[in-house]
Amino acid sequence: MKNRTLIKDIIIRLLGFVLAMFVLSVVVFYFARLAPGDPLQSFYGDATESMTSAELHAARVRLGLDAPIYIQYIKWFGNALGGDFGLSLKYKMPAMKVVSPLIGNTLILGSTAYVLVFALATGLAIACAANEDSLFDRAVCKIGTAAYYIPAFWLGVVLVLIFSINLKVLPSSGAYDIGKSGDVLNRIRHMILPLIVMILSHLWYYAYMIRNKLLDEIRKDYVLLAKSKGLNKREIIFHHCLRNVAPTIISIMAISIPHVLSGTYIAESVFNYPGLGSLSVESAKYHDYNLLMILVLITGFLVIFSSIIAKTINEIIDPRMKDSEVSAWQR
Amino acid sequence: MAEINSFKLVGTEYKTYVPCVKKIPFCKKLKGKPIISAIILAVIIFGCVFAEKVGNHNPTEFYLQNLNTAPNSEFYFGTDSLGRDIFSMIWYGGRVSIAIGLMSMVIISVIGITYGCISGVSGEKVDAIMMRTAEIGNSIPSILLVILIMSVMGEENIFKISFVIGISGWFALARIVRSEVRQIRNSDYVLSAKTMGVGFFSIMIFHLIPNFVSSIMFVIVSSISSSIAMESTLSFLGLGLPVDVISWGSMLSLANKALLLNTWWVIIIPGLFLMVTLNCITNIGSFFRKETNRKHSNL
Amino acid sequence: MENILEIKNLSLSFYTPSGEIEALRNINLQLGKGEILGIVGESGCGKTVLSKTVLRLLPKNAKIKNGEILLNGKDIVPYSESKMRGLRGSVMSMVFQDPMTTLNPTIPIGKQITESILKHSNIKYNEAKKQAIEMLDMVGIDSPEKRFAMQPHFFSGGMRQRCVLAIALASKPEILFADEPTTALDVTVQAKILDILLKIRDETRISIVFITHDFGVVARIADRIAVMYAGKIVEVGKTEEIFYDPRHPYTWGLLSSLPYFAKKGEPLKCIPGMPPVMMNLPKGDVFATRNKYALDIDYEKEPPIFDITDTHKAATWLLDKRAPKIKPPKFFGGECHE
Amino acid sequence: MNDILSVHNLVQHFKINSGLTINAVNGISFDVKKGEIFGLVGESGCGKSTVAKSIMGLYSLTSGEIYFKGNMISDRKIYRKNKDDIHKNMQIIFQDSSSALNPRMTIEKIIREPLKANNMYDKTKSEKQIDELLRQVGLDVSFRQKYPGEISGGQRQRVAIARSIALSPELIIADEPIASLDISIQAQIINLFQKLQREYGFSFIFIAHDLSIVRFLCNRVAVMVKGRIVETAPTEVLFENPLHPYTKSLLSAIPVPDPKIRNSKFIDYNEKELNDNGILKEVCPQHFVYM
Amino acid sequence: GQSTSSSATTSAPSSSVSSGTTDKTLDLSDLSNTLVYAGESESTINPILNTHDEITDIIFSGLMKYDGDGTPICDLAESYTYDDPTLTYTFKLRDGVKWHDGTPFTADDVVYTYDVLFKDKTLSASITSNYKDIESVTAPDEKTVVIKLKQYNAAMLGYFTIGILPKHLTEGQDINTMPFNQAPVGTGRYKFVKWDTAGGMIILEANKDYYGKVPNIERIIYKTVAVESTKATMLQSGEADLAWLNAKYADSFRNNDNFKNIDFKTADYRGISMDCSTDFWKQNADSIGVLNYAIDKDSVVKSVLAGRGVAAYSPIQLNAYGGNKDADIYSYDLNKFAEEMDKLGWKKGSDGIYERNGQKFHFTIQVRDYEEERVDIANVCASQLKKAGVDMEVVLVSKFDWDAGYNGFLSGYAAQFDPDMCYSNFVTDASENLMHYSNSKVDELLEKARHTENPDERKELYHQFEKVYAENPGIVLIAFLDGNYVSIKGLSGLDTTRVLGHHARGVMWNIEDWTLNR
Ligand SMILES: Nc1ncnc2c1ncn2[C@@H]1O[C@H](COP(=O)(O)OP(=O)(O)OP(=O)(O)O)[C@@H](O)[C@H]1O
Ligand SMILES: Nc1ncnc2c1ncn2[C@@H]1O[C@H](COP(=O)(O)OP(=O)(O)OP(=O)(O)O)[C@@H](O)[C@H]1O
Ligand SMILES: [Mg+2]
Ligand SMILES: [Mg+2]
Repeated sequence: MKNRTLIKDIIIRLLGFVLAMFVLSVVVFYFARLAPGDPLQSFYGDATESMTSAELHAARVRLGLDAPIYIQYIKWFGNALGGDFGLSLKYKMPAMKVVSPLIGNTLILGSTAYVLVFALATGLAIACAANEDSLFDRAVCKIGTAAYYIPAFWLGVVLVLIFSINLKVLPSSGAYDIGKSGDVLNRIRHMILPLIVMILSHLWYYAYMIRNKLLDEIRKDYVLLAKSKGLNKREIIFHHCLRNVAPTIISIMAISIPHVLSGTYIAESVFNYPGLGSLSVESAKYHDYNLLMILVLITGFLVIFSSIIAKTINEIIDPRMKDSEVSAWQR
Repeated sequence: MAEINSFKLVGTEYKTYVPCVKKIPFCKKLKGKPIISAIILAVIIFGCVFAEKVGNHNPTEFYLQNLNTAPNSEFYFGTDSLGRDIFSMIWYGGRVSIAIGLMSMVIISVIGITYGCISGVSGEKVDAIMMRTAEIGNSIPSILLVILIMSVMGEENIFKISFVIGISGWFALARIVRSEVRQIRNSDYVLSAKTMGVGFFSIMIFHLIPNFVSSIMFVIVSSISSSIAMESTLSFLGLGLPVDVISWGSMLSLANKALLLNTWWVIIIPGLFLMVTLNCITNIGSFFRKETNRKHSNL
Repeated sequence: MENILEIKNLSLSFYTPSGEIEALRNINLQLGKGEILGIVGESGCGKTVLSKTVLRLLPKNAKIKNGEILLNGKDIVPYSESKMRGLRGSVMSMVFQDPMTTLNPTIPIGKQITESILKHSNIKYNEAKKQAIEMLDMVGIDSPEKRFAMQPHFFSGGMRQRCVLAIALASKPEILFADEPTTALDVTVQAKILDILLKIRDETRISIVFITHDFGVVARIADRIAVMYAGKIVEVGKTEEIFYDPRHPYTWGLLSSLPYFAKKGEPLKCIPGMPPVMMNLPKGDVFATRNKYALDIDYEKEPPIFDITDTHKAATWLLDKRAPKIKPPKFFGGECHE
Repeated sequence: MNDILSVHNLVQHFKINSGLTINAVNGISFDVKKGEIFGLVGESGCGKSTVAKSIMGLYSLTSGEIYFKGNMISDRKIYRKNKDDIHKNMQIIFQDSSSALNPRMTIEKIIREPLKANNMYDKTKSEKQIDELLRQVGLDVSFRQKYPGEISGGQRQRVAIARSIALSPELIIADEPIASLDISIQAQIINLFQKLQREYGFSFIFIAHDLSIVRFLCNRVAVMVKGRIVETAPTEVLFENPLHPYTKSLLSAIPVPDPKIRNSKFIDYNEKELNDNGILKEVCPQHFVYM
Repeated sequence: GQSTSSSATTSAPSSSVSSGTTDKTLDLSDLSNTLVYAGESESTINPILNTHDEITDIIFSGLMKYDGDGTPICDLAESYTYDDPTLTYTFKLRDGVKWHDGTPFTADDVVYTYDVLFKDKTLSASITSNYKDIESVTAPDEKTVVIKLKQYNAAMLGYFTIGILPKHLTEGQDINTMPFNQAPVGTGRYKFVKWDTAGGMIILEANKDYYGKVPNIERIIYKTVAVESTKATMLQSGEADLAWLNAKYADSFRNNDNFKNIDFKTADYRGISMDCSTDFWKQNADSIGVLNYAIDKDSVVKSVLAGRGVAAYSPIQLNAYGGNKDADIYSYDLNKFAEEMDKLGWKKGSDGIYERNGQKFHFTIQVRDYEEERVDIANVCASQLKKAGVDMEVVLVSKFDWDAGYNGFLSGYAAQFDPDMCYSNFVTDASENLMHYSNSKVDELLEKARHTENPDERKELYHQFEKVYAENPGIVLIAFLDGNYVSIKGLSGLDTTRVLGHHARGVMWNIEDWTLNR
């Protein structure tokens, strides 16, 4: 019985997931095409500037850009089901092929930043919450906010100036040195500056959120009960409070993926780090539809999927989440 | 007081008791309030509003005889590589940036709160659909979303940029509002308002919003900051305002170029202004947050 | 009877931005071993603060201004936080006012109990679990093995309050502070919990400070009663003394407002007005403005504590020799002396 | 027809998810006469508040009928048709005074709201009326500008009462209005209720778990267990001659403020004894017991 | 003749990559003779899609190539003859030329490539229009190619420099989307080894079997960089050895001992091109030229270009055939401007902007945002014009939008080789005449110059063109940019005699002579 509902739940969620991805694809597909501007520019580059309208029309027909959008979508959808996501207009090769070598780079950078941001944020939040209003807490709050508002791109350039140009200790660009694609240490060296930028520009946002959540939590009555049992601060925070904010942290983590990815994009363009970021910005700017679709679907997938996972984990941690209360507003 | 009278039965309210309320000194009242932030912010806003009076040069003028001059008595903050006066630009740019921040904030608040309230009071299904929709919107990285919307909107101006930033930034707020509304929608005062026949929008305005506004205050105030920051990022990516509109964002992207040219004033000054302003706004925002949570820690 | 806990001249204030709140004023109290002391008083009179002070669970803005808290003869006021931690749970524990919020919602009940056991003894987890299940059984939760792994969410209010009780008792403390443990519950559950407390007291000789504002409840459970008003103990005595021979006008007021003593069709008697906010207190007796029997001096000077018997004390000028003789209200058909 | 409200076979189930439905109210029926104080007692969670809220139209009913002044307001259409009448003439007072008043509205705004919502607001007249209402519940005019957080629980409860009588409703449902208050304040509120009922002839449904007050205040009492009414009778009859074992248990649980009676036995009632398909039988005139 | 590997400089330990593109054996441990070039981002490497790209130029070779002066000389062709009466070029191809994959190069490849240029409908006209004068391309034998023209075209020889594609690898495929574009095989000095997208680089290696001089530098790593300033930081942090920078960035390297500044002249000019088909210019075409008086071009050069460039007066000013001083008829003179405007009937309105026939002198130009210098030039010009009373509105776009009705755009063109390169810009309805400029005199002169054989006559015609155009321009020419390359100290051999093209392309024209000494 219990198992059946569990399976049912999972199936419903998966269906919801598929539906969400579908809607996302429709929305982006339409949206991208609504934008004025000529996708052929990506394809022909500057040459479009001198193409006659007949030429342009012929090119459009060839690339299937002349059909009504819904026909284009149906076609795209059919092909996508078969794993063919179409041609990147700018790179003139299958969009999948453009993306696949870069996915690794972005995922490595993004996920490292993601993990570090949340690990550090949680640590910092705990340290601050445990010593609320102490000198440490206040100092961290001030420094944190200040750091958070340093524009990422600006910080990136300053770091390059210091570490790459003046001290010459860290590389300023790229994902790895020439011929060192397999060298982990080398990759790490290249990631240090982008990571610093990403961490600094996200850390405090989340640390502060978690800190406040923790502060709310340590004001709850059960903390007193725990204290009256004779537990010490550390035990209370780690065994009680943290557990209760975990669902919040997990939800925050789930919805923060696009935020962190945005950060990755900026870091990538500052550090000329080959990845999906610059590709995305480019594809949106230059109407490289199929490439854009794939990129949005990738992030959409990550976000929607992780929010489903987060929800499931949270229900295990905190069964209250599952009960939906009936609203008196239904009438 | 004579002892003799002391033991007379006099009963209640014999003497109206006036509590001796101690006057709290003015400086103590201000304690904990972000005064410094407020003052700095006021100065900056004042400067921006009266940019024409404050600035001593035309911010759009290229003083081609004064390229890259360090701060001096004529150009207080120096000039950039095209001879523009940083001091004047700061005030004009601040005006644009702050306007963008405020307008985006208004858009974010209006959409986020309304959407969140509706989703919050709706039943299971509508709520789920509304939240999924927001989630889908949110799953596109904001920069991408802004680029997309912007390319649909065409030519940029301050209003459009604010609109775009606002339109792509309300998801988080809607989520928070929704969960706040869910917490209070079945509270007795809302229910009794309903039973007395108060309409939905009245309930939203008089009952729902005032009761969660303090908990979203921080989000709202910091949305000003993040909108300003977003505009500067867009400028950096070359997607910002038209070139002749100066904003702190566009000045920062100048700074980016100036790094290689060793003109520190072009680099430091706009960044400093931006950071100080954002920090002040945030300080004030977190003050509101703290206000709502006066309880003491149990630890 | 030896006193396990003795509070002497205890005063405590909260320092808030708007001023000093004198939450406790010159409290003197003894608690004997195996005794149940009821503390009654209106909301906000400082009952919770008193028990939290003993356990030192107050927020940072609370300061003990003077006084001693003698636990087994030793003053614990100067104790450090870590020393206090050693006492909490093992020597003293507390049941908090609101059962709905005092349990950690995400941790299974069993774990919350064993945590307390494991903290204060070095037994194995399995042993602790066994004890915890016994505890749950003792406070009257059926099928405790099954309930052991459930989260508080699945429990009703009454059950939760029992779980809190189980947690408080699990580490076998010598003193239990029960802060309105039944106020939020309905009468049947309340009756059950009172029975459990009495049973435990009889079995373990634990001392209990039972806080409530319900005279019916103290009548049932307490050996002695202390009546609090505005941070002060205004009357203390054996249960019988308080019920059959109350001396303080405040006690009279409380008793007379009970519907039990009311006649149908007549309005209930009540104490007029509201309890004061304990900031900027007036001089004299704080209760004076609500006191039908207030004397002139009440508005000028705080009454001292008068001993009526060895065990019965009250702080009212009415007990002074110079005071006019007053006919106190009657509660138990003429049984009221004097 | 002197029933202001009658409830027939009210059933209210809450579907939590596919696996779990909470049967909060399982088919109860009762009538409230004009000018009567009808008591509803029962342990926590037996569905008292749900009944109150269902009557107020805050839930959509699972089944059953509710008649207010002869109109079947459980039907949506009829409810809508009589919406204004219902909003005006049926009011609810909640248990927790701190949550029943919007903490961000001043007292006067709170009391003004029902007037405004029902288009009965008239600047000069209504402002006077607000003063009058405050006076009636024993608060003075200085309270108008205060916020609920600045006044005590008893005062808040009075404000809630003032709000609910602002429209001079015919029926007030008081859902445990005194459970969260001190004894001394309890007495003040009870007196207020009595006075209002006497002076204005409101009908009350008074929900409580404290039987001593019910006995003092109510004309008729119904005892609820697990979403069912198990016994209903005029107050004195019920207290003198409780028939249902649960009622007996309840009565025995009333704490008596007399140390001498402290050892009286509390009768534990096992809810499992309640059979699912009994009916209310009239054992004596007006005295119904569930069997 | 055949050249064997004779790299004189470093005795580089021969890396095991010899032929083919098997990147598994790629050994990049020794980088001492590897040049790292910071370039722009690339999507395809194909001489037909990317005419005159640095990489395509060195991987592929054409029948002809340009020498340092920009005159076409033989490359894949060993020799050629031109038969005037029959308008026929006959190319004798080199012997023993091999594609990088080892397959021999034949005349078939040439015929195939030119066939693609004529026949492939997917190619844009800007590429194919240069070859419109060709009637047929045939290969009588393996080593001979015969190209017959419809009419004489002086620039034709230059157009034969287009790189030749290998027929055996590309035939029958869609030229735009074939995988070959990302793994090209050519006959040029360097061969393609690997496109490392994840590392953001393209790896090329010297072609040891090259028929000409085998380059000294063994390997070139072309890094794809999107942001201009990044190229500068890469140089500074030692991640790149050579890069083209804008004038200001390049200036920051000038006094640094570790770097060399190599400043080329380029034929690349920036100007404000007016779209003459828009209503505003239709009505006010007479008022384009006067704008030149209101723009202080020298100070633009000084400020925006840090002095690295020259003020422009003619589109072919730096071409061997151009540079007629008589065409320099405008000078910066606001009084003169006011006078001329007055003559044209413009009157200043109350807001200080000129008006004529109820119309304000207000027009919009679109500027692509990815090139900092363009944006700056547009802004400075706009502000100067504003002071003079002309309202030029600058709109930043990420790509040009021809349908949005802008009155003009900030353009950049270069005619670095044959002056005929400007034909398509200025002749009425020519393929790259985006400003819809039409001037019968200009049409006539350019048409005539194109078909004139005698260089002196041609020069005269172009000088006339310059003058005629200056009097009635469609572009307000601003400046010619310098090509500012910066390299590490150890790189030598770059030859600045060549005038570079648009975006300073063509720096690698003599790459085989470069040496790297770290
Ligand atoms: N943290 C605090 N800061 C400031 N004042 C406080 C604090 N905690 C309690 N007080 C004040 O101390 C007084 C006593 O509070 P306490 O909670 O002990 O009352 P109580 O007798 O337990 O009332 P109740 O029956 O409502 O629980 C109140 O006036 C309250 O305002
Ligand atoms: N909106 C709701 N959704 C789901 N279950 C509900 C809802 N409201 C009430 N219930 C459930 O219905 C049952 C009856 O609740 P109700 O609040 O009516 O009890 P009550 O008799 O008023 O209790 P109390 O004395 O504690 O107020 C409870 O088990 C409760 O959990
Ligand atoms: Mg308390
Ligand atoms: Mg209830």
